[in-house]
Amino acid sequence: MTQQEGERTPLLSLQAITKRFGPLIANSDISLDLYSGEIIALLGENGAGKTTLMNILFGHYVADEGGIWVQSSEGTLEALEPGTPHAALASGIGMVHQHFTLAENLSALDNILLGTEPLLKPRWSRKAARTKLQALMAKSGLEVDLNQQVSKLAVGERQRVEILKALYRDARILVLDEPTAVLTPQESEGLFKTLELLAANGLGIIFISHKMAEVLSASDRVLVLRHGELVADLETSICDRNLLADLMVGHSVDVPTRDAATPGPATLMFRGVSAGTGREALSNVDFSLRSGEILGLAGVSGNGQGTLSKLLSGLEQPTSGAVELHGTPLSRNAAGVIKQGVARIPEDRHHDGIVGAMSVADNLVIEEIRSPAYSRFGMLRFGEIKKRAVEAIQAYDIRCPGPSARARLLSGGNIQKIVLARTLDQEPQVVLAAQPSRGLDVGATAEVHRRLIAARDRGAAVLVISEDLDELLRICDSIAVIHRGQISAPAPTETLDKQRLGLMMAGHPANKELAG
Amino acid sequence: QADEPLKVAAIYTVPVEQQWVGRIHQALKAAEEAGQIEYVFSENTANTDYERVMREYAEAGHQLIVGESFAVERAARAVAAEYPEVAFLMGSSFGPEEPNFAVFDNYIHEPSYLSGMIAGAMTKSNTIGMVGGFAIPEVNRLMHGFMAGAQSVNPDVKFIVNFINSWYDPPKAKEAAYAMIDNGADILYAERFGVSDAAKEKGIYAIGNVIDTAPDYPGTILASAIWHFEPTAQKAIEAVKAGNFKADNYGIYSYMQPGGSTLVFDETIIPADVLEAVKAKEAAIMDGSFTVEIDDSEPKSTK
Amino acid sequence: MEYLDILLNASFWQAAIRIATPLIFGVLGALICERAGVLNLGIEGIFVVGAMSGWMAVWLGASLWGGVAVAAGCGALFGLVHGILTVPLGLSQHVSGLGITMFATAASYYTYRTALPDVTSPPRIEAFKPLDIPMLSDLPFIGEALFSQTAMTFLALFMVLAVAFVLYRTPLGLAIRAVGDNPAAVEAQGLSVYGLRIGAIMAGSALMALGGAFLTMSAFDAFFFGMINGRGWICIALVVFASWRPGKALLGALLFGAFDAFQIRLQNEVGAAVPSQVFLMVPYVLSIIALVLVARKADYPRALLQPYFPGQR
Amino acid sequence: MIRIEPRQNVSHLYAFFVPVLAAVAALGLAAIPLYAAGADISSAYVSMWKGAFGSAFAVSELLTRATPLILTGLAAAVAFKAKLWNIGAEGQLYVGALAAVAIGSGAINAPPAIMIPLVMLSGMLAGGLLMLVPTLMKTKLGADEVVTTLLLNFIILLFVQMMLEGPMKDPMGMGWPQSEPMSPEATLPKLFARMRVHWGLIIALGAALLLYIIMTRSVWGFEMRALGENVSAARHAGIPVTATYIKVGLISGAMAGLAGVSEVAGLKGYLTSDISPGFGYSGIVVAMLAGLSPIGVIVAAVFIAAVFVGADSMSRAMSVSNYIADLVVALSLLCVLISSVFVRYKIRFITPRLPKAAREKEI
Ligand SMILES: Nc1ncnc2c1ncn2[C@@H]1O[C@H](COP(=O)(O)OP(=O)(O)OP(=O)(O)O)[C@@H](O)[C@H]1O
Ligand SMILES: Nc1ncnc2c1ncn2[C@@H]1O[C@H](COP(=O)(O)OP(=O)(O)OP(=O)(O)O)[C@@H](O)[C@H]1O
Ligand SMILES: [Mg+2]
Ligand SMILES: [Mg+2]
Repeated sequence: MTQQEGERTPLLSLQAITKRFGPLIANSDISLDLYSGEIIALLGENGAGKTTLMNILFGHYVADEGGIWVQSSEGTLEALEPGTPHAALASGIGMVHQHFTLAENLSALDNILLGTEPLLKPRWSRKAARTKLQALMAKSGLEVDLNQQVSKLAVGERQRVEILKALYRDARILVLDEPTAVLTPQESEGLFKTLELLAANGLGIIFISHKMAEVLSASDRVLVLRHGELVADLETSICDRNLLADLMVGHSVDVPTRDAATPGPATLMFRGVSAGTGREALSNVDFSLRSGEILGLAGVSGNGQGTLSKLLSGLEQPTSGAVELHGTPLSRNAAGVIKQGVARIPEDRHHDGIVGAMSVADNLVIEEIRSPAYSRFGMLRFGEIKKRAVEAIQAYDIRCPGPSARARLLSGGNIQKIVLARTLDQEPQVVLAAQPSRGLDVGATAEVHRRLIAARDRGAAVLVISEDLDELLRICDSIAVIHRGQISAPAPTETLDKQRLGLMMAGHPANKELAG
Repeated sequence: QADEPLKVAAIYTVPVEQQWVGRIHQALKAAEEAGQIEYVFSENTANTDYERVMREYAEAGHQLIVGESFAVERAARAVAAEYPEVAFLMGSSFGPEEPNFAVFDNYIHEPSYLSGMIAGAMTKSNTIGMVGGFAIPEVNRLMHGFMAGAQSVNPDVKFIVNFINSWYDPPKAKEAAYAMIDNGADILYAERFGVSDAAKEKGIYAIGNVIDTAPDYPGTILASAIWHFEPTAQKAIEAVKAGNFKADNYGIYSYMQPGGSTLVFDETIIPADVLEAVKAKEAAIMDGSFTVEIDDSEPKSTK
Repeated sequence: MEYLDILLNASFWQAAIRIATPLIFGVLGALICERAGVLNLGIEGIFVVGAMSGWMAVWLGASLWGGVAVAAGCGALFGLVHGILTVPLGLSQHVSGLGITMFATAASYYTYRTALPDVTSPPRIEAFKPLDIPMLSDLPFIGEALFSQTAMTFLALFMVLAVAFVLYRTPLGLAIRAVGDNPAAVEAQGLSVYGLRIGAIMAGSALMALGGAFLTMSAFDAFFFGMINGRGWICIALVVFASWRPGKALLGALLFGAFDAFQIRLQNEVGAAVPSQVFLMVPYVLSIIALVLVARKADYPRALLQPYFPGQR
Repeated sequence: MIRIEPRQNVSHLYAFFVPVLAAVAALGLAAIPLYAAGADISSAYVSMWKGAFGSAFAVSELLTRATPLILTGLAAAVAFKAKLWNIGAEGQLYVGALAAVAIGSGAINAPPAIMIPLVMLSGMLAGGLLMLVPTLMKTKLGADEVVTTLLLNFIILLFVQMMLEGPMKDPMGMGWPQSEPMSPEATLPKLFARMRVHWGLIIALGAALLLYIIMTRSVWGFEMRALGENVSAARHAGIPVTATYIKVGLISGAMAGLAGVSEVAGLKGYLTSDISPGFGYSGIVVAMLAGLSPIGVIVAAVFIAAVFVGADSMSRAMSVSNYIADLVVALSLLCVLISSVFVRYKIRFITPRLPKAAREKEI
């Protein structure tokens, strides 16, 4: 291979990649070069093909057309054997997957060391590995308890383990697929500092994100995918929010606006509620939710939000104290809570929100399946169920092949729309929305926000639990902070800003005046 | 035609390794080798399938069908009634049924009684262990015969009885035997494979049953009550060939007198006086002056 | 004898260990498969294969250890079939396992009967003899209980250590544990999910086959139809009881062996008063109770029963 | 490298012929053991066909054998749909049979119109209640049901033997451990004279139809499916988890119990401890071959029964060991199982090729 004068050799070069899933073209003729020291942001709507492209790079998928070249240690480009993560790893590609690829029963250390030694090696000294990792952690600021079992780690810590996995193998090319989707603002900031440091040391980095702010601040170059095609390759310095949104969606996205609230009486009351165990425990919590108001609950995940959601979902009971809805105790099971008019949007929509193997229509009626609207004498009314599904698909613009499509096949945003449609259409009095826009693209996020505001305007009391402070500041009327099982008094959104909330989330008292 | 071989089919609910079935199989094999019959068989036939197999053999033109109808009594009789031209000779605890359903069973309680006399006389600990498969009449019968024989010469003898609930689990039978030895038994009644092995290993005596295993355990097997199906088979084959097969009870051909069962013993181990008593009793059985009582109830430990 | 006397008797423990030996092989085998994420209900049939093929090899003239190797090899072969069906093809592990049990059992029986059409008294081989280890075998109690076993029992005990060592101390073991927990994690680290799983199933099945071989080459010296008698299924139960740990697997197998040995002795003691079936139930009932008490919070391999298709959502 | 990819649209013709081809391939494979035993291969196949379909008698026999398989297949299909791994149909079959003889062998006297439903109900109740134990142990104590149902099979079989040797022993049974016979009023009539196939078949077909309707058209079925596919989403959506598991367990156990009733009241007439040659375990195989569809269970049960009855009959015609029947059934099962992969997925063998040096042009 000849190298032309004056041109740097890229670290990585994808050439004319095309990938089809049946009739769907997930990637169409995509080429990109990544240079040493460069940070590229990959942008696109849900389902645009970002993860697919990175999976091809890492060898999980095999491209139908095109090829990948990686710079070898001699500085020349060499073809990468397709379809094997092993080859990708060997040529210095490290990947942080969109969905964690960690073995939860194993310790963090074991997860990092997995596959780094020849399998048949009889003796294995892990001391050297530990030392190397300690040094890596110190250098990158990615601290984790190496001996802890992964199932006991918080999501942020798991994310760090994922990155350490790549760094431990001395990756020269680092791919991160939505690494900040589950991180707090502080953690995200730390991560990008680390990435800059790594880039300065010569790594080439590609990261995927739906968050404009971090794309604009952390990347050198932005690539935008739309329906599998690469529609833009721009220097970040010439980009702005609107431009990128336009490029991604193909038209401009209007961000929903929130009028001033007209809060009604307190609907939902927590009176001295304690529940849960361990770090997720709530202790003696008092707070109330008023109708016609969106209350945001900010906090680093693992501070009791999970228990709070479970309480409101009827999946857990308080060990002391009481939760009351309009003065009557909240039901102690999910079905009862639904009947009382509580709409719940679960944090993990794949795990708790939908039954993936069932149809879109089934998932739309699952909470009401026993109501006479959808069943009579114990038998399902298929006509009614289908009618309901067609309506909801229309009203919420759920993109799917049809009411009988399996829910699993839908994109995250569309899955979220199923959950919204089935819960919000029952005119709930209370709406619990946990991380409602996590992993969603700008368009889908705007849609979710619009629906929540509409619910408020209808008079519902809305509780939004989120780690995304931009989201909270945009749609909430007031915001409280949860920390170590305690909930602060809510303050009007207008009086708050990101920094202040960030500090409160880290445990600093709210009233402490901030300098600068 | 008398010299044309008779077409005989046998249906067994267990594999032919099961001692009981093995004796039938051997006798029919011998008849086949002697050119008397053509012999086919199905082994390990599930109860559910038994009736079908009977019909298939009957339809296929077999003239004599041998089997065990113990657990499929009703069905077997119904099939037989539908094929009156076919002779059925079935192991059964019930009576024969006109016109073509003859029955037999292995009545070896007599030699069992004699082997019991030997064991009773030779036990030093006065404890005899008995390991059985399942507590079914044919097993119970010979155990009771054995126990009666032992008690007739040694009223102090105690028995430990253990059923392992399987026909084919020699390792388990062996474990049961070991446990009996731990418990003081110095002679074991080997109703199942595995027991004699434990006896041999621990250097004590065993009593054999149905088949002669003495060559496999030289010096261990004191005596065995052997069943011979040959007289039963011969009678039935002759009757069918002669065209006068009737719904008889062939059980008597398993008795000692017609040679359906015998006692074999190792005279190098057994004291002469004991042998003498046994031989006298044998003679009494043969001439009909002594009858061994038949008891089909489940034997229990007496220790 | 009082009940306590039974327990204090060295020969009781000797019996317990002997009864436990095939279970130790089987439960270790099942444990390896399940650690890699695959339930192997073929175990009952693979026991039969091991029992038949090992015995047959020796009967045809191989040495005892040659027979052990043949048994392990045949077990691994059936493991390979189960592996191909459940791993790359991703078929139901329950059905494939039951299918393997049917297939392996029928193939063994058919082979045996076709090779030995006319046996009524199964041929015997010269089986493994209890070892007589100088000094050790003469120790009081322990000598009789432990050091008078056959070589295969020691092989089983050694296997417990070996499996524990491999699982917890080597990169291979780490990979096996990981692939049963989250195959995607294994693939993301450049290892072959198929290779690891199929390899683990083959190794596990080879161990199961040794459990069968013990019955025909050590506990007894001939092959019988039906002689496995549910021992394989017991191992499936014991794995859960053992919370997928080799040490506890040994404990579980020994406990079951002890229940069984105790049951036999109890039947001898009070046999006349109680139906024999009650004693035979004891090990099973106690296993269920033990399961409820011990294994409630077991950290099971999370990917157990779940097929993995690379590149599919 | 093997890649398995879902097929986009599978034609019905293809979905039908692939398993058929697989069954044919399995029979082809059976030639190996037949050859090893020295049998004439072509006449073996002829007699296999005749044994299964060659006469009204053969068909009646295969339906007789299919009857309990349909019921135990349904037991597994219902439970597995909800991911309640009931491996205990064998034990449930036996308690069902035990209950049937307890009620139907003279304890109660009534006309058949009362006796038959009564016997069926008692068998279903016994099977259902037996399955309730592991179900509750799963939901309340977290005990793995694969293990508990498996172990219960051993316990129940011993219990049945105990009853047959003790309180339920037929005093007229000459000491054999068997129950008293079912009274004529409690006996399921035969469908045709001189044939074994009996009303149990109609009951099994009815049960399959009923379960098909329940599983696909009722709220219960909806809830069971949801539970099976995603417990936590089902719970979150307000589906009563414990109650639904209990329903599933009861129905599943009841189906297996009914298989026991059908065998004693329709076929055998009394109970022994060996009425089932593993119907409970075969039911799992039937259910999975059927893709857990109640209607498919009928087809799968008939298929398995036909292969067994045909091969068993062939073994007699060809004088080869009758263990060949189990071998052919196992081979067929494995082949049809493998074929199901080819129906649902494309299997692509990819040889990873390094990308062509297309790049050189560009630089
Ligand atoms: N294994 C697969 N089989 C079938 N379709 C797939 C597969 N993987 C991805 N797709 C489809 O390809 C398209 C691109 O998916 P991809 O996961 O790459 O999107 P993405 O850009 O990463 O979206 P997101 O922002 O939601 O992560 C989607 O329509 C998706 O449904
Ligand atoms: N993820 C899971 N996978 C498999 N089984 C599960 C899972 N989650 C729960 N189960 C089973 O379901 C049982 C019932 O769960 P749980 O008691 O939490 O349900 P519930 O919603 O409280 O039920 P109910 O509506 O009856 O109160 C659990 O004990 C467990 O055996
Ligand atoms: Mg993605
Ligand atoms: Mg509950």
